[in-house]
Amino acid sequence: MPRTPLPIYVLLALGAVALAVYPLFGDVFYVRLVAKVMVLAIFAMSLDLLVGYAGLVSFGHAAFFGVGAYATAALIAKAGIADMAIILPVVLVAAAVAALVIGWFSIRTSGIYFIMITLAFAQMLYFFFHDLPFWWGADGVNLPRRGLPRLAFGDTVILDLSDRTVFYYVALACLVLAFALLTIILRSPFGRVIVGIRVNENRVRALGYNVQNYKLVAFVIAGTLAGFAGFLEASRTAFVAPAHLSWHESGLVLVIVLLGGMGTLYGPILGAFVLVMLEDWVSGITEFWLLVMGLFVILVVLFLPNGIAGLVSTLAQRLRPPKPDVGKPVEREVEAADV
Amino acid sequence: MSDVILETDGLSRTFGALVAVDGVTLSFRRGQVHAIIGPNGAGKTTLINLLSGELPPSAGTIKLRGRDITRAKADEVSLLGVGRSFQKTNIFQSFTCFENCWLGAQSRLPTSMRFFRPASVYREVEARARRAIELCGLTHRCDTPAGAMSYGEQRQLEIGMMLATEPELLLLDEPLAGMGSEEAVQVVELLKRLAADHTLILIEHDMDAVFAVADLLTVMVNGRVLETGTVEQIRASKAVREAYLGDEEGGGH
Amino acid sequence: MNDKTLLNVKSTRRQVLGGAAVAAGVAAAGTFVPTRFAIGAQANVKIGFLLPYSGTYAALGHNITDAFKMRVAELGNKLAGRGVEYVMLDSEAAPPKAKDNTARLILKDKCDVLVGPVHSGVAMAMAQVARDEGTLTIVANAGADNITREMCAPNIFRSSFSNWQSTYPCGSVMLKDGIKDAVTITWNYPAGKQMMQGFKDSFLPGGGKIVKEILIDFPSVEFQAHLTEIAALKPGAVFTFFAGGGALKFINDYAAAGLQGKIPLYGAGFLTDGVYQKAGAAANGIKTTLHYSDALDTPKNRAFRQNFESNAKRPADVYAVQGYDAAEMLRVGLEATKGDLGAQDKVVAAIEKATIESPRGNFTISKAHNPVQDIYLREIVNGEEKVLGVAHKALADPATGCKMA
Amino acid sequence: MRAGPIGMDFSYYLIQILNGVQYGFLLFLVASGLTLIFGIMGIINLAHGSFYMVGAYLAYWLTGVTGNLFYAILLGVPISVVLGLLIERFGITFLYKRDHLYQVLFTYGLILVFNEMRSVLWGNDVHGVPVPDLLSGAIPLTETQSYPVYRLFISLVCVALAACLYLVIQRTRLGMTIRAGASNREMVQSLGIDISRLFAVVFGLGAALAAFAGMIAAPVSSVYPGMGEHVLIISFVVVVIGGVGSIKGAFIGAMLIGLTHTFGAVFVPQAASMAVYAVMALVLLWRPQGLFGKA
Repeated sequence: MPRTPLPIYVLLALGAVALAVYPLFGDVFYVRLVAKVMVLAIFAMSLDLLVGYAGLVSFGHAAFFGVGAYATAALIAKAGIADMAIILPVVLVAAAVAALVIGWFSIRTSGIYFIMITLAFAQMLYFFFHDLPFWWGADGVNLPRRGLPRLAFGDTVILDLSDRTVFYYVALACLVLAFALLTIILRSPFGRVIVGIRVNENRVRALGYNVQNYKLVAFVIAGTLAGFAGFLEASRTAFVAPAHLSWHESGLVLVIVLLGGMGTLYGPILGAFVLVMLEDWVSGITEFWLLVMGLFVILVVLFLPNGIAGLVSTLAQRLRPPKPDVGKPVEREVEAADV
Repeated sequence: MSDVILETDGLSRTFGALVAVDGVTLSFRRGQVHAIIGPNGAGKTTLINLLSGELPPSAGTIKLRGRDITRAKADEVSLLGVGRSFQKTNIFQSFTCFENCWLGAQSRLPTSMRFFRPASVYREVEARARRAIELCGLTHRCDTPAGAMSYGEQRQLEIGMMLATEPELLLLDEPLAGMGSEEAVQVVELLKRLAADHTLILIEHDMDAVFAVADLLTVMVNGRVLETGTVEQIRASKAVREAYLGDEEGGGH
Repeated sequence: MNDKTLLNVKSTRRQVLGGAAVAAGVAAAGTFVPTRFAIGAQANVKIGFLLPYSGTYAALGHNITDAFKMRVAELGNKLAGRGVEYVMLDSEAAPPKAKDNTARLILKDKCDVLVGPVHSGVAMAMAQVARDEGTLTIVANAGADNITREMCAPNIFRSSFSNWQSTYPCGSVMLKDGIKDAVTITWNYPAGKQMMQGFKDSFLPGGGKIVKEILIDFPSVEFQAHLTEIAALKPGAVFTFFAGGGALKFINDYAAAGLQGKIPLYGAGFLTDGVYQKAGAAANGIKTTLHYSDALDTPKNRAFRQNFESNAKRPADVYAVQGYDAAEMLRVGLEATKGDLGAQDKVVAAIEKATIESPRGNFTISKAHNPVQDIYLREIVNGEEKVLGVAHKALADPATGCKMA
Repeated sequence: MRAGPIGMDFSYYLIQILNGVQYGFLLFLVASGLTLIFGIMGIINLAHGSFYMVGAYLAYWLTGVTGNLFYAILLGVPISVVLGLLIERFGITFLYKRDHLYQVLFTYGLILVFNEMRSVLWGNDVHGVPVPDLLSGAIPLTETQSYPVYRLFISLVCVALAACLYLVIQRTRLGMTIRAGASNREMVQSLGIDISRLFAVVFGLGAALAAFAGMIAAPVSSVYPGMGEHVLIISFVVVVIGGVGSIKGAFIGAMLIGLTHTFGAVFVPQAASMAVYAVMALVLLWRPQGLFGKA
């Protein structure tokens, strides 16, 4: 079972501290950008639970991100509700239900089929928000700054997400919490089963686990967390549009997971950081950002299949005395097709 | 003689035009070691896959302790106390030996849909996993990643993982496949130990091993049961000799 | 400001890659002068373009940019005595990116003025950030009614049109042509619906009847099924709004389905602008309304078109006019304060009072900061656009919900 | 307001059915290549839609150069095949042994590269491609209703192509190998067939079919950026409905989606795009592996 080595935790803790103090001296623009990275990192982490741990390559994960964002927007813009104590439960339930329904259809298939079906269902939800007049259409909706989610106790406002600094720290706290939550889940009995499923689904089934149920639950957990990330994104930009559910968004988050290193929870954080910074840098130099992005993705696939995290652990292994090969996380063990 | 634990009636499985298992009717008695032998392509592995729920049969029925499990899935069959090991080593290479068995042992929790307590607090699971490791003789390899163990040890772990699920009936698909003679001796010893308190259904090519442990033999050819009997009966059977053993013995056994 | 070098590279590279020779001198003069401190009236005015430079709308983005630069070049590459510097950011016509991109232009690139987007969704997101940050913004295309209605703000202007504005006169035109009932067909998205609303606001009160309103998924271009339906409904006319590729395909399909000449086709001007040349004979007979026409025969327009074409090596269009006028509006504002953008209220007041001399004809700015302009009726005759006249003189958007109006 | 198409006459429905079938045929050309590449090569190729786009742009460009769509197709198909073979040789080859995840991301990267190259080569404008004079008329059915000859031509060409494809797959040696490959990849590999050549042929064929669809559709769909992605996703739905690797399934799926889309647009315009996916969900409820997929 792949384990995160202690030094990595130390580095992560240092990273969290660095993020916590960054707004004190950082440039306003980059503070905003880091907030974006953190939201994206939570989103990518949720996908990593599927791709990197449960071995389910979902190409429609943006659907849940979008459901979370739209649920937030609907409460704010349609019902005038800004209370986080109401918005959050609604968002989480909406995303979970969407994930349950889509998961129920998709989980019964695997491989190429699973990829295509998740993509197709995400497209369906895309059109749901795009075409139905209730949802503001293609241009999306701007949320009033004053209506953004806040948490109040009586008349005292504790958290007001329309404040950029508050949002920054809320996002940071959520990132740390999401990381902790997924770490706990992966160490639980449930976590052990889904990790086993990725490595060798048939064997797990033969041991007496109802593989489908575990996959479905993993799918729902991941979808719910993605919905939560969507809530944060809607609060961050005060803007929601169908493009949040587009298949390019699903592709992008998959790129982040792969780039950072799937099967590690810190990988997606690294991936989000690198990709956003890369975009910021490249789009300042050339208008052909998408060409650079395309070539970059191809190169990562060919030369960095285990992502930055994989690169780090390879380097670490070179520095340490050789250890027995622990098997590549990339390849799946194939069941003998005996007759 | 003990009672019947597992029985099949007219069990068949086809792949397109190919009939891999053809009308197999067999019964397996509790406490016995029942070996299934036959030349390559006789349908032995397919038969095991049908019994373990890995594959749905095309026709026929399977009953476990008198209960129909023909349509049961692999996980359901496992939960009913049927363990199986695979011909091709089918362990979690990146897990340690202990973690492999842990996953087997954990399957006997009422549910593994537990999300917040670390797996390591489940003492009974740990105890079960350790028992299985001890039984298959890998205690010294407990924390070694499975992928780093020798081939023979991996084969033992294959069985250990199954034992961790505390099955009553074991379906063993060529446990000796690809082993050197010394390793094979160890596994034969293990099989003998297991035979003491388990029912074994065993596919094996190593005839010495089969004759050493099996109470009853079934010979399969072309998907069909040719004959079932004790070691002596099978050795004496003319039909078996012609179809199968003849070649082997002629080959220098 | 160590990203200065990046910006220089960008501007020059864009000139080369985009093949846009317009005001290459401007870019060079404007960007190679180091401007360490953008304080006071002496430093360069930094103008941020948030426009699509890739994807379907790229041509529009380039025309707006080049025409804007052309106007500045005509003024000696200076606005109210200050040098000019450009930052160009590809909006990718992607609304979700708009807020981050706008923030980037304001906070990172420290732009003094934003010149706004083609896409309405981008515009709405951009307008909100611009309003929060108080940066002077000129929307050079996006016609979303809301921008100069409920979302109107002192620092946000529009040099183009509102969707309502471009179709409102067409209802009366059709009634005058003796048409009593019509089918409307457009994409199911806000711009489409706003265009249809403008049309209905004049067609229905005048006694017209709408037989059916067809909305098509945006950006689907599968019109065949709907054309079949129109053929079966046999209305007196069809009123439509499509733009770009959708418009071209609609015109071609309309003719291919045998409807051309049988059921007259009317629309917002974007139906034929930049499209009729490619559609050939299929576009003949289409009547549209818009605040500009390529064929406007005024000295100002002729000079503008000639100048643009010799610079950019491609013909000018309505988008170029809007970019050109955005620069002109900025000039008017800046000259009122001798280039001091800090006195924003004076800049705004000057633009509000001005009469902008535009290739489209002179126009003024409403209280809600939308142009008050003539809307022309145009027709495609034998593959050429003809101006039939002014469909509505000095039309102002109703500006419903704008607190400044 | 008159309520929708109720009370429309026979010719109206005839035309709508023709519309749906014609759209279905185009989808079939794209989806059949996609399903073959899945089934035989085990590759999920997101860039397949890009061939459709490339085909359309080639049609636009070459029609401009040669003055006639037919010459454009004659020149354009070989160009697309060469492009397909190059991509197979220098890109897809690296993916055969890799997880689907890598295939998805690699070909996703390819889409971005294709789009930007298209932008550099042909710009971002939308272009029309003239219908050949020979086929530019319309067949009048009633006073106002008629059906364009060119659309009929598309359907006929697609029928001919589908028939050819059927004959090749059912009657030739190559077809036999393809069928065997689609049902059991490992077996073909073990039969000593030159697998890399088979893969190249299949990929080239898929590229040619998609590009041809783009070319023949260009006069009716016009040519615009992003046209490939729209077709790609709908073709995915077709493949999911038909079952991976099944040409027959792709055909039936394409017809189903073509008709659903057409009638959906007429009867439930607000939900037409969703209707297509709803049909997919229904089929999956009934058969999770698609209509003709392997269980």
